[in-house]
Amino acid sequence: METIEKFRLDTRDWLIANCPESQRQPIIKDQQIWGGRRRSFYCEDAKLWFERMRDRGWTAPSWPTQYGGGGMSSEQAKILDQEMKALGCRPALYDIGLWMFGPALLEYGTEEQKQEHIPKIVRGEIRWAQGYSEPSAGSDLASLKTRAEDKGDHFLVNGTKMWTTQGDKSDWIFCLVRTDNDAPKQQGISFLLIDMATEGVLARPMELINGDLEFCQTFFDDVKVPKNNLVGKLNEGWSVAKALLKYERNMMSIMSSIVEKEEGDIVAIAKHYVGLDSSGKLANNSLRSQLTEHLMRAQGDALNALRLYQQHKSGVVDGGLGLTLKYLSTSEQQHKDELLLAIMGNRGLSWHDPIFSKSEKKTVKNWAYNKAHTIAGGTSEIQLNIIAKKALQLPS
Amino acid sequence: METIEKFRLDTRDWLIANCPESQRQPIIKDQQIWGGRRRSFYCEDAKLWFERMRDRGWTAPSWPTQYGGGGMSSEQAKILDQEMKALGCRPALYDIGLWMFGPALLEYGTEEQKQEHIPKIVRGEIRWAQGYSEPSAGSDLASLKTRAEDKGDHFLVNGTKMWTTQGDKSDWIFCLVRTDNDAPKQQGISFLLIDMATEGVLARPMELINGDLEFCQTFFDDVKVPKNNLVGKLNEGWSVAKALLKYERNMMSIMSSIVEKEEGDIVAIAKHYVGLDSSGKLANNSLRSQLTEHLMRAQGDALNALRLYQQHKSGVVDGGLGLTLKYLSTSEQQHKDELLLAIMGNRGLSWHDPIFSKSEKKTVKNWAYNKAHTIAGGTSEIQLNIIAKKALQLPS
Amino acid sequence: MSMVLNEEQRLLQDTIDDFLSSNAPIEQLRHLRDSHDEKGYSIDLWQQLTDLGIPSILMPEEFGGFGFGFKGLGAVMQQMGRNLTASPLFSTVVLGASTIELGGTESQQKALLPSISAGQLTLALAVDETHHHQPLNSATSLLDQDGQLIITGKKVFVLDGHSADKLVVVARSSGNTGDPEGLSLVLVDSDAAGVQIDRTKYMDGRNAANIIFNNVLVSHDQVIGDLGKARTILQKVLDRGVIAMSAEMLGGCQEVFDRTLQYLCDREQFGVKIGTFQALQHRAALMFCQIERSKSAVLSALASIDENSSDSSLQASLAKTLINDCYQHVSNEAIQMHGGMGITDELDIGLFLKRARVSMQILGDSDFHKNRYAELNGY
Amino acid sequence: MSMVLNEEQRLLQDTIDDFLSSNAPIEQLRHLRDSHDEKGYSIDLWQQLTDLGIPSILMPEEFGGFGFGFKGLGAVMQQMGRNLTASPLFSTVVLGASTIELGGTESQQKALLPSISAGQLTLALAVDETHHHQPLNSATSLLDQDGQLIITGKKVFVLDGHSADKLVVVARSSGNTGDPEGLSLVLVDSDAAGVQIDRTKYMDGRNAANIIFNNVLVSHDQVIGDLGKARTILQKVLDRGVIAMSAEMLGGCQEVFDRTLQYLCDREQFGVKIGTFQALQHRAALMFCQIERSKSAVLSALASIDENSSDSSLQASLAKTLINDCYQHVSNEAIQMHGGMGITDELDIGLFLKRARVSMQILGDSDFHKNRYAELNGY
Repeated sequence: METIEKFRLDTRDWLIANCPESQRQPIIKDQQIWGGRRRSFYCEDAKLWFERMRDRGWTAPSWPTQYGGGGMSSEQAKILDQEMKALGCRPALYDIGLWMFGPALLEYGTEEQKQEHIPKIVRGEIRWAQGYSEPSAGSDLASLKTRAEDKGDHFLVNGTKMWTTQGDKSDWIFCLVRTDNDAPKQQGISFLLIDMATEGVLARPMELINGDLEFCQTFFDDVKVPKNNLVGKLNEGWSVAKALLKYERNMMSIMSSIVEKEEGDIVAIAKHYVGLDSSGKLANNSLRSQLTEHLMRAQGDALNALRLYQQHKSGVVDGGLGLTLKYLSTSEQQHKDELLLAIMGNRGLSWHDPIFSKSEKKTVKNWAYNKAHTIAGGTSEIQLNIIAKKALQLPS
Repeated sequence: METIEKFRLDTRDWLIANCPESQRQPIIKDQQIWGGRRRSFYCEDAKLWFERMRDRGWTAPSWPTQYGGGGMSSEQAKILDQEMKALGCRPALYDIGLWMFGPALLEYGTEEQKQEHIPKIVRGEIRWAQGYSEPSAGSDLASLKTRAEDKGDHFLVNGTKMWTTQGDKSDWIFCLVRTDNDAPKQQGISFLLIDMATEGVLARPMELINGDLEFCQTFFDDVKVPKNNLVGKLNEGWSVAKALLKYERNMMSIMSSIVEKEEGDIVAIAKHYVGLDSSGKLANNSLRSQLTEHLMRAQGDALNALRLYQQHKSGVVDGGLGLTLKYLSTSEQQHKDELLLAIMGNRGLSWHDPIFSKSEKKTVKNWAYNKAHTIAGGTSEIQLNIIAKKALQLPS
Repeated sequence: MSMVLNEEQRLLQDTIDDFLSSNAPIEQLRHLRDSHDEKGYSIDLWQQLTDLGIPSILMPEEFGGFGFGFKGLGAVMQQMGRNLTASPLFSTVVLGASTIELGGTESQQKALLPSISAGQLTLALAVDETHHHQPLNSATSLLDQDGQLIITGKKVFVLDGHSADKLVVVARSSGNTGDPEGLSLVLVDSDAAGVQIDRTKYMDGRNAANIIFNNVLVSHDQVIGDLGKARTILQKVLDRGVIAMSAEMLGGCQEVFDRTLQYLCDREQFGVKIGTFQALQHRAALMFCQIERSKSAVLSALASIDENSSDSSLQASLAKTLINDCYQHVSNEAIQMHGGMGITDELDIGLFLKRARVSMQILGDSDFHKNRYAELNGY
Repeated sequence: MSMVLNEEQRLLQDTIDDFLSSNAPIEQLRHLRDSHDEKGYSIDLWQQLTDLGIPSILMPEEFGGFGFGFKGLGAVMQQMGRNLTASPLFSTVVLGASTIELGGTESQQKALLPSISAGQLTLALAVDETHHHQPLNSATSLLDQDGQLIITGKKVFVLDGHSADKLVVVARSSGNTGDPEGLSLVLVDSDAAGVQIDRTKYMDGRNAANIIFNNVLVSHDQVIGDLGKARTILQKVLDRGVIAMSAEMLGGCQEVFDRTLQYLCDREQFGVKIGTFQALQHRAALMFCQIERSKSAVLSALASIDENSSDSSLQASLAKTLINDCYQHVSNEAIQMHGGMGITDELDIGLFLKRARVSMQILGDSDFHKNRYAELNGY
């Protein structure tokens, strides 16, 4: 106990001494440091902070030191996280490899693969992307068609991946590819690592309905991939992918905690755009009522999440509750977005022109972007199917 | 044209001379005259009016005179209807036989069957019930199990029918029965007429959730039915039933036009129970908003019906519109009922005790009864299936 | 707010579950309804529940309470909701005893709480004067004439007011209709001179009463708390009532949902179980999501009473609104999914439908609570 | 109200359908958007539409009109909604020309209507002053100084205000904000001294402008109708606008629905067309029901203008509310049913989503129209 307390104090001292003041401000999106070959730093402080953290392996605090990690116990890593949050230190490095692929590779990779890839992730030298979805494989992921043919000394990969987050800024991609066309569809899939600098790989940004370009379509045209880039066994990539899922969920929660929340308090927004009447009520009764309904549902959702947390703590978990959370929260976010537009009227119809404030533009862009919430990560329809089957035991 | 005008004037004169004043008041449910062996008249005037109409065959104005009908052309029958409505004459006789079974028997029955049954319908001597649904055959009517075994000189009927309207007050019942267990399910069904006075028939009223007893469960226990009571060919009852459907729709519209509408104008009701504020708005803003939404949807539904009518008149009918009407109107009625309860608060929670007004009790009873609207006559789910397939051509 | 039950509360829940399903199944409600029972609840059952200590569930230990807390009460109310149990628990204990416990003098508490614990005294709270719940709109007057208090006015839809031994009357000694100040809580014997009680049967088999107070004389020691200063106590009592009723509704809602799921698994049409139809599966899943959300709100509100939280009013309005809307939706869907059988009295589904509508009105419909929630949030 | 088109109107609809799908497909809107086109519509297209006589569609025959009536216009608007066609039709003809036709003197009509018919004059209606439509809240002042009129104030979100040749300005010569009386309609040249126009690009590629009037001098013959008495004309013009916009929205809503149905028939997942999933089938059927209901309201409202019905305002509010809510719902469902592809700009679905939101605000959102409907119904 004493050593843990000492660890906490030492950590705190080091952070205070080493984290520049500018790196202790709330993070904004443009200032996130993502790794990779095209890595850049918007200022000296960010670079300094990144390098100091990297050199201790604290970009990946709980990974083994032999691969460049911090070598901490999970308790220690938690303390580092708490201390960083308490001091307001920004994360030193953002990367899908750090959150999702790295942990899976530590579990499933060969020693050779770990030695090649893990240190580069810790040191922010390689930026990773995920290659799962395809144009014709959305909810039905296992129907993917990108194929890797065994050519003796290498695989020859052909196909198209969708929704490669920042694919044009990434260096390597971990992919699900079909290696057996005749097997039942989940069984002919392998998990393959591909250097995106290889000839025949092209990542083209797709414009979203809100003008953003963060996702790419990634084309593979006769791409030669060394055979030792296979993770796990041939045709058993589906189980690697399933195992990786748990890290994906962690990542989702990290991502949502670092997302900028610019919209602010919706009650304050409503008062600003709609005004109060002489009795202190929101001047538009219908919006007042819609606002209340939203707040109540959102509060109910927050209590749902809290209850699940309490259940886990108490060890008595009832099966169904957890399954409702994604459906409820993503639907409610969309209700909220539509309500924000209604509240803002004509001021909620654009992300162009200086006539609109920064937060107005952001709100409208988010409204459009958040339409993806009920689609990505398992559509609402899939969620309802799962609830019907797993929680309600309805027949199929 | 002249003779038609003359017919109108003669008809009008006759009605004025023969319809007692008391029979020219808006009908209320308890004063409807239903025929049958247990026929009764609540007053002398009603009896007189019934007998005068019956003796001219005007209870069934367009049926052939040889079976006791009025022998009118459809144009003449329409004029009689118009004149009766103009003068406010009550219908002289209510009967499912008159509206639905009779027309079908005239089309599909043998001469012998017509001669036996039609005059008794016209004269209100026999009251008919419908025996289609069964406990396990609801939306899936063709899965009915009541069976009629061929015993040489008669059928032996066993099974249970549901939703026999006023079955305990009816004399004969037209039934769908299974006569071939091995055929595909719609093909082993026959259309059979059964005298409910036969040994082994028992009609037991089922209480509804609003306390009403209008529907019966009808049990058939080794009931012997003469073979000439079969309408149409053996195992071809499904086509008779389908043909009868069109008359059922007519009946539904007759029924809905003679139903008592006691709830009155919902705007007036809202003003009464909720009151107006100083600016003349309904004092409860949320109810005001819900009321508006209901009125708008209801007005949209009314316009839908009008548009369909105009399409039929113009000869350019677009397929889908008509399919939406039942779903929309029955759902909206239920929205309205729930809104009425919300408006009435604690006064909308009972049909007991003199503390509640007649219209309050009626409103609450209707609220409960109208839950059947989205179930009877093709559930809402079936309606949506039909729209998806017929109007939207979605694949199956 | 801890929404998880502790060991004792879980045990209580199981005990009540077993007890009610064997001693007070829905058949009992049907019997009370069809026999036009005078009280509208089974005296035997109330005595058995008393033997189990249920009326003391909220009371301090000095008055025989067990310390199960409000979450314990919530567990009991949920089971009563599942079994559609009619009993004086809500009116007598949640509303009545709470008033005395929170606002009564020591002598009032000693005089009344033990009789309640013993199942020998029933109470009813007479608050509303119109068909919509508006507690501050009380106009029933409380006049002080030379030390003698006189109540005049009319209360409507007083839950269990037809059978209660004593009434807790909200009356106004100053201020105008709508003022939060100037209200008092007064204990009046049901058979006192000038009290006229007309029973009102609801469609769910439960009962209320319209009550006229015609110059009813009461003494100062019948007043609970300070004269004209009932605001805070009344608010707390009503919040307790709202939350306890929400718990009952949650139980009813879950039960009618469970029965519907069972029906979807049993009923065949077109050669398959109707539970295989994806459209029905999704609607069932949507109901489940809504129920879970309402459940969290109800459990949190129950905990807020135990934890003496400052936002109990907010939580009460949240819980009641969510469960009102949820029970309404689920009971309608239950009827629809049961098809024709759902609208017959042979199944119990309609009983839940009717109980849903009655309980939606008790101590405030969704409009009332949404409005209050907005006001408490300052907009 | 006859909701069925006559022979001529049907022919017009078919003609416009053919014309727009070949001359103004959605590609054109993309091009205007991505090239940041100065006008925000294609001048060529407007000239071609002029050649077809579209700007004269509502005009009396003496000014080159064809007598297709408002139902004819509605048919055109629907097709424009289907093709997301940007054009001056709405601002210049439905709002602008209507104002002159309904309220202008003979000399104003002769001076202006022929140029509109010839496609040589564009107009915009400057009415709103805040981000929510509230036409009576105009505070922009119209002062009479010794026979010289002066406009001072600010208008916001003036549709097509960035490109119009002349503005029809709603200004107040008496009364306070909110008064229905005291408003005037004044024609102002866009390049008049003191007029400052700031273009506003909406997310759907269309445009509006914030406009400041800084002591703008106008003469009496620029006033349309009587000074201070614009109420009736303004109301009629706005009702026409509301109904015409509803027709455009109906077209857009039908188009995005049709595309979604097609996708349900084409897209395969889990080895079957996703249109076979009953949950999606029912949601599609629900949308169809809602669209048909909205369509009836829109068609009836269009007819009410042709039939000079006294309840056009009521019908306008009904139509706009139903189609607002319908287009919102259907465009959201369209995105959801298209899955990931729906949120990319590669498909057109998102363009309908954005057009839906912009048009929902034009001349009043659902709250505005529900409130008006209630007021017109006296509660």
